[in-house]
Amino acid sequence: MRYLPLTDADRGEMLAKIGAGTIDDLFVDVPEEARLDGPIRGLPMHASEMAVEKHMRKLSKKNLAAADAPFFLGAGAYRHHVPSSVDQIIQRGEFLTAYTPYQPEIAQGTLQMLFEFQTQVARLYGCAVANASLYDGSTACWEAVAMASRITRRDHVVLSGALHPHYAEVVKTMAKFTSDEIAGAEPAIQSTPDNAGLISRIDDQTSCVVVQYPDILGRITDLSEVAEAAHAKGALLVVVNTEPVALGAIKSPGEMGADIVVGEGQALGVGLQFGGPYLGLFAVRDPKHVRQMPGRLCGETVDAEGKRGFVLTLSTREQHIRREKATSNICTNSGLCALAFNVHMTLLGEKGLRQLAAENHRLACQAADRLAKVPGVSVLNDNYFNEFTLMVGQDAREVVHKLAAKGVLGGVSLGRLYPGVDRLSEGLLVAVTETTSEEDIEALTNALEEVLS
Amino acid sequence: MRYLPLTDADRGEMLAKIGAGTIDDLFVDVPEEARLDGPIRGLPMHASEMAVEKHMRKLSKKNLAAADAPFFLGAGAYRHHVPSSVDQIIQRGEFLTAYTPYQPEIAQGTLQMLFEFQTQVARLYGCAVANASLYDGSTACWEAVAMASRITRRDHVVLSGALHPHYAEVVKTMAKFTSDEIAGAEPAIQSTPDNAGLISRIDDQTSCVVVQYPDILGRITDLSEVAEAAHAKGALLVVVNTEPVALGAIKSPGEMGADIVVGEGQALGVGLQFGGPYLGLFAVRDPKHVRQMPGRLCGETVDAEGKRGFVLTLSTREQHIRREKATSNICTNSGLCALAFNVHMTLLGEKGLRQLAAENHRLACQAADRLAKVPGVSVLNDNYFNEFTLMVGQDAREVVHKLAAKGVLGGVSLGRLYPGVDRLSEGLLVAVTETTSEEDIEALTNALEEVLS
Amino acid sequence: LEEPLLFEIGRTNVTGVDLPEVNTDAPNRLGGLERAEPIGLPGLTEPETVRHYTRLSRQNYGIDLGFFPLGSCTMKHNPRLNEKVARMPGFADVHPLQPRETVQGAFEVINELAHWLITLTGMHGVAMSPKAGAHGELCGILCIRAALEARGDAREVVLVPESAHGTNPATAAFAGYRVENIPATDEGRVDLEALKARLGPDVAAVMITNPNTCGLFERDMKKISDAVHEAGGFVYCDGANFNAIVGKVRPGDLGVDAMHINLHKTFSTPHGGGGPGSGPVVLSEALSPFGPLPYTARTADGVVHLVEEESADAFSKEHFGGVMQSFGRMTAFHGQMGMFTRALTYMLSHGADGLRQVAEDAVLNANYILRSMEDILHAPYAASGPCMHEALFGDRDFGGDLSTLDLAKSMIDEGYHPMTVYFPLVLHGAMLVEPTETESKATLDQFIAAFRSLVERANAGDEAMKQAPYYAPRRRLDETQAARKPNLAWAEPEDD
Amino acid sequence: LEEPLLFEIGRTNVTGVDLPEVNTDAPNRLGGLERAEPIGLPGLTEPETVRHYTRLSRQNYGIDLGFFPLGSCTMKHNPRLNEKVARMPGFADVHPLQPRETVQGAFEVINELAHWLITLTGMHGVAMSPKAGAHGELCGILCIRAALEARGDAREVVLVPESAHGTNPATAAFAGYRVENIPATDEGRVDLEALKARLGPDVAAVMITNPNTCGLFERDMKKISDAVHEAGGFVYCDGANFNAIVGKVRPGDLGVDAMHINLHKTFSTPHGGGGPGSGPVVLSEALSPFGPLPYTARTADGVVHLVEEESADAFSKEHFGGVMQSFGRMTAFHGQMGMFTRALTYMLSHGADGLRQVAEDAVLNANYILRSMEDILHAPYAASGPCMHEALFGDRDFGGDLSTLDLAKSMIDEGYHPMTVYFPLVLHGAMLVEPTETESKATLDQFIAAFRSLVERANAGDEAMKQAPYYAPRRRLDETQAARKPNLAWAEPEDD
Repeated sequence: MRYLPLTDADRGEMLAKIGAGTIDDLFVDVPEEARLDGPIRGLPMHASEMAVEKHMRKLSKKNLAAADAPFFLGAGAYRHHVPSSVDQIIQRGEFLTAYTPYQPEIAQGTLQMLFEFQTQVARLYGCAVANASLYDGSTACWEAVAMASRITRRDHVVLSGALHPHYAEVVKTMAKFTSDEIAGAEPAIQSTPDNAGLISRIDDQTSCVVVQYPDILGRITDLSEVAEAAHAKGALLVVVNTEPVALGAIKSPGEMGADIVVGEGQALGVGLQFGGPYLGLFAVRDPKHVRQMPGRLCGETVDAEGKRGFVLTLSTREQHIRREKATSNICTNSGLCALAFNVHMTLLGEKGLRQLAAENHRLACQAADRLAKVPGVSVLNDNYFNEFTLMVGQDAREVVHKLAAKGVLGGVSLGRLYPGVDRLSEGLLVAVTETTSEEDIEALTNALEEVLS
Repeated sequence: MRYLPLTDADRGEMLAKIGAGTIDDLFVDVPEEARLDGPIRGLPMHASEMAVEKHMRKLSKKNLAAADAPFFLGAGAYRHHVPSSVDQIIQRGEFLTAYTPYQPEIAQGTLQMLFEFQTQVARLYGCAVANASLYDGSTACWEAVAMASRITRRDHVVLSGALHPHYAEVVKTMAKFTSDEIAGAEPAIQSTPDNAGLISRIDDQTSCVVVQYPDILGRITDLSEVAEAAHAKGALLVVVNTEPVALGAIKSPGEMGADIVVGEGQALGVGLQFGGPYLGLFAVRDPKHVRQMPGRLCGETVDAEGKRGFVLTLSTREQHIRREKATSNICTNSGLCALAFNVHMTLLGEKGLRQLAAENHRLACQAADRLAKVPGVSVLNDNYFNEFTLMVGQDAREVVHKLAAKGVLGGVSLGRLYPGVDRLSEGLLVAVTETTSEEDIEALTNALEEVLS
Repeated sequence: LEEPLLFEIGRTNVTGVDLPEVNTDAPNRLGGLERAEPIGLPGLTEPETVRHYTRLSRQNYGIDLGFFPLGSCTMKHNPRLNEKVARMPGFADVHPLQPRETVQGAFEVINELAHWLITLTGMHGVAMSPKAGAHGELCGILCIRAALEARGDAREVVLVPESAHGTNPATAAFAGYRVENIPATDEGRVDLEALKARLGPDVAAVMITNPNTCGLFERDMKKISDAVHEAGGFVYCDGANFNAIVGKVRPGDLGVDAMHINLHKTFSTPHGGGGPGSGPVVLSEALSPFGPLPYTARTADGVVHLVEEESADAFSKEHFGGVMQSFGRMTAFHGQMGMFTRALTYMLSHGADGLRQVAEDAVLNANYILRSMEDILHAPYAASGPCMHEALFGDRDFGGDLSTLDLAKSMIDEGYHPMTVYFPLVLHGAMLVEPTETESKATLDQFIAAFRSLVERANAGDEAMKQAPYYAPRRRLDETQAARKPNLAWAEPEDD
Repeated sequence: LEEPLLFEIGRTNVTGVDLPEVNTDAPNRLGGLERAEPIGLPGLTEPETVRHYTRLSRQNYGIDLGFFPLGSCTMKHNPRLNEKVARMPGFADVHPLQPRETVQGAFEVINELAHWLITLTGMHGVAMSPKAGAHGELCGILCIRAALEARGDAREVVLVPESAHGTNPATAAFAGYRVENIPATDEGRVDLEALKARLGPDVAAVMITNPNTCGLFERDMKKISDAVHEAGGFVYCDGANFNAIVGKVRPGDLGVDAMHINLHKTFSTPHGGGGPGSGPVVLSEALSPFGPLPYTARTADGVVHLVEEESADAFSKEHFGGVMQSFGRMTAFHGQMGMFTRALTYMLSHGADGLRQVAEDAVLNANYILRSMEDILHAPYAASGPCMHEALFGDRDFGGDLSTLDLAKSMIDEGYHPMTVYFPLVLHGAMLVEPTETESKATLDQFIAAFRSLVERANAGDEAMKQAPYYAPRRRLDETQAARKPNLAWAEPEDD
């Protein structure tokens, strides 16, 4: 077996040294009735690399890869071109096979990278401090809610109706088991988000208001007034972003007064991967909130010779020290995805990020204008970045399947995201990135015309 | 431009330091009439990584990859399963982007690898010493002929008719420009090689006899008698091997008395790559011939502190020292391919190599037996390793195209290798490796039946 | 070689990508929210980027470079085939919300992996979406809470052994439970009688790690389970150490109700310097109905379904007689697909026979270390029998004022990652050594020799060890300063 | 960390692949030639293999780690996109003898790259199959010889400047020519008048490197070509330094008849620790008919043909009026496809504008180094004007008994690969520094500072430099011992 270096001769010598007759003598503590007498039935035996690769390739070919079709899906996971050097770097054994950097003397590579990553995220979000990543955007959103409760010592949470429904579900699920009360709703079909309605739900019990920006329908709005209203009531504003590229074009949440900014970092470096692993981003505007943050934090220090170095720090917040009193039960971060984000962002730089955002927006505008001309179709949004909502005049779920039958991955239906909410059923979310070609836009337009006619 | 780190500001500062007004001041030595005034016409301007990748992917999709069809081609290039760790290792920047190890203090990785590689090749070939690789098997074959002429101070070369015709062509081409005289022929259609005929061509003028093993028709024969005959006349025996995996099953050329063994190493680690880059292997049985060898050699030594280390050595044979008196004009070796071979061979080890060879032979026997049952088809060979010659009773070139039209890459026609040699036109070389499945054999059998009926 | 920070070498007007220049005059639909202020994100061209990260990487230690005897962390070889498979476009370049008919292969991977996990553990169901071990623990505890609530049984306490991973109590607390400790015997195992005495109608669950963090198998596991079940509670098993028993024992046969599986430990998906992980949770029949959304299931027609909010109720009625009552969603989308493909590739490579060999070799390697060190290091549980996949030592026997930490940092100079230290908390100056099955005997022999020589140096009072490491990219780092005045993001240095 | 040899850690009964056990009783068709004796090839499992080579790699220095100021070797960044493209199954997993209809994409790559090379050089044709630069030189010289023979003109001499790469005279000799030196002027260029005086009916060709190995452009190149042509000879240009002029000057406009192009230099395919290279040769109209087989050509119907022995005569008659008279085949199959895909990817990335910028930045970087060092190092040709892509210095001015070699080895301790030393031979203690266009100004500034400080230390007679390097995986290696008693393969140590 190609991953197991012991030979039978080795095993014999080692058993002799141990003083055991057979390997089963080492399993004496397992009650005899629980011991299996041979390989578990119902599973295949070991296989060569070639055979396994063949099997997995067969499974992979049963999926339609995004590159092989005109592709317009977003809704919290965006397809961008990832420079080839990103994957090359994250596959270096020293990064790929490293452990959590608890031994900083031999983990400066990971640690310095995390320090750079934290700085990039903080700046992108307009915040003071970001952590070293969480699992994904949706769990980061829940951690933000929990953190707001700790800070405000309140337990009522106001969720914007235009928060990604999976994120809202995660918050609601978790809240069932804690004492938090959650108020949320589905989005209204209107061209701009309902900030006034949201503000009206904030009261003295509110720990935080959670708003997505751009929101689930792709809409953009100035959040300053929400921030002011929340602060006036002693509540925090949590802003969720699922498309970091947007922040190369539009104001950061921090600039508009957000207290905690969380989001999904997948768009940069990580790729689609059918939903995971992704990259939870988490930042706070005010450094005084750092000690209430969940997850790992990397900080600068010096070594015994006075050289600059980096360590995981403030771990007294964490479970391995504080156990049941920790700020979160989280242990793992999304280290390798953070590296991918960090490398991609470094390749972009501010210049490239702004160019990338501009190109996304340009193509999205072009697509929206073109699609709006399809009979029966209208664009809901006044404003958007690279994703907008089309109203297609019939059940968009069906439309999506019919487009797929024509080889076009045409978007995400609101019906899939909000099953049973009739007023949303005709909505289709369409995302456009730099990977979208003009031919793709043409293909979607034509397919949509045929499907709707 | 993503690979060019100078900004316009940098360029300005640097020109100032240099004391030049414009960049063109640095090109003053180019006669004005030869200077181009802008980008060369007829070529596109720079393009993004995404755009280039798209273009190249389009071109790649115009080729039928071997994995996507039942595949039976050999004739000097063999398709084997390369473990995924091989490619991972050769892509490490420290190997991929290293220079020729002329500074051994910072190139021990490459040098130790070459020392291991040389040892592996020498042992595989049954020789004393191997070099650090040449371009490919065919050029290595010519270098062996040239070396034999230097050693024997004779200039008549006897080529076996069953030497790969490309190899024979290379030798003949080069010999046109040197003083060597070449006697060669095409192979006879018979079940075993004609050793007696070959021996009869050796005389007192012969510098060397060149034999392929297994030969171009896949035949295997004991070369001891050829070696004895050559040595009796003071000539050297050069043995060419194009399938190193075979040497996990059959006697090495060195064991049978070969003086110089050369070959193509592509089968291990390197892959098909449409013919290049490949890996020339070169070894000598007698260590006294080392100073007549072409190409780089890596040797063991010690450093100033007495630690074991490796260096390129005996470079007084080489062009950068000896210039017009060098043993060869060769400069480059095939370093990264040698690493791939070295890693693949290490993963195999003797145990795995023998298993691999046995599996190839088992499947080849199975395929030969199955194909022999196709009406109109016979197997030429008495003996073979993983490749044999089918006689198909009609022009095999046409058969190959008809098989391709059915989606089967069925082998290499002798007509392609020996255009205009009518007696060979009905031969089809069929190679079978561990990557060939029983379904593939079935697919070829069925397609061949249809094509021939 | 020192490598500066990106912020010291990058420039905001440099980029390593080729994109059209921004046309600031172009009309836009950004609602007047253009980002006008500089963001402060420096860029590097591709050559500079590759060099920056290649140099940084060389300040790291990884499994590819050497041995990580990290107890309870299971740092084993990460096969490269797994990386290759995960990058196949059909897995890497697929959107989680693509129409079902275009992602059947992805559903099959999830379902096939689920089948392996259920079969290897002898359990009834599995929740695939948890993102990491701790997330899996949370999932398991929430299943327990949902099951209890479904029967109207509000319980308040979760019992956890002192030797548990920190995530165990943190998880229980996060799910709203009060945490109480379970006492241990002198042999390093759960005290069955004491546990029985504490059980009662307020105990929702017992969280046990088996093999435990002392590297021992809980001999009384079945009895513990029976007792907990009798008292109306559930048994959560921390599966971090499943490596030791995979293919040899099925947790389901021991009465476990829920156990998370760290795919990055037992099933070798890479640690990646701290993640991403993946923590599927296998569930007993009693808990299976309460698992989170989404889940996959193959119906009689061979089609694999992904059951989400949209279809959960209808699907439960049609295929499960309405028994499925998910407690809800724990994460967006469907879990760590990239880790599933790697883990499945690993399982298929080893097969049922190979995985059994994995456990045997892991245990053999650990006992080899235990028996090669017990004469010179305090090994409190060594007398009671073999260990499982890891060997535990304490600092009782070294001389002088040298600490476990000094020994650990000295290992760095010998070319090793330090072992796990000061965990589990139950043993003073604990050193927990887990060799895993992918280390050769030659590596272990070298390690043992180095380890013994360090212990001897410590016993001889070698003060130099207090300053170790000497031959690492950094000497010991000042963690106190880092925490006292946290500097968590780069700032331009102020002018003098 | 020292890494043992494979032969010291591997075992012949260990393997890192999973294949069926050998059934020695199975019937075979090996003709009684079974390999019975042990071969002596040790194996390692995958974890051991990955670790062995990862550790070995870390004893290497590469472009990814730092600056290689290697004159005439053009060590520039190797873009990762190129590696990705070369691995696309349509390129990597294609057999060279597949039926033409299944490899049109491969023919198109060769043809498209040929078009780029011809256009960039202003030449008439190109031979794609040479495997490396020296092989390309041989190809060019053989074309010249074939062309001369075709007109019945047997000439015997090839003129080569003293400063030429060693491959130039070796190639000419290998092709059966007598080599004579061309004198140089004090300015480091070919002495036009002396050359003219030597030309005559016995001179087959002149081999010139332009830009030359002193880093200078041969100002008289056109005049040289005209004179050679007038004397009935041909001009071979060594294209190793094409990096300096790509997109700025076309060798075809200077009268060159043949020039090889090192794809691993100008067009950035990786050096790989010594290869593989690829050396296509562009040819003038006079030489194009004589190029080697096979070649590719696109016919009017848009189809790209690969012309081999099989079809060469017919194809020449149909499409070239019978003019093509190849001198034959230089290698099996069709050349270095894997390098073609990389080079084409690089060219498409840069485009015509980017390649021009490549030359400008390469020359700018080199002059920046020249002007930053000329005050403290002997730079014999600096006064005569700018250099091209590389700057040449001599050892005349340093004090004491320290040598160029000591300076070079000391650079290792500063974190750099040494520059090219003792080449070209025309300058005593030569140091040839080529920064290439992919190094940043910051890197150059650091390098210049380090270089200056070493020169100052040398001038101050710092004897410590004689023992450098100190901070490398090895100190200076004993090359004499290696050559005197060559040990070129591992042997089991003899028992004492």
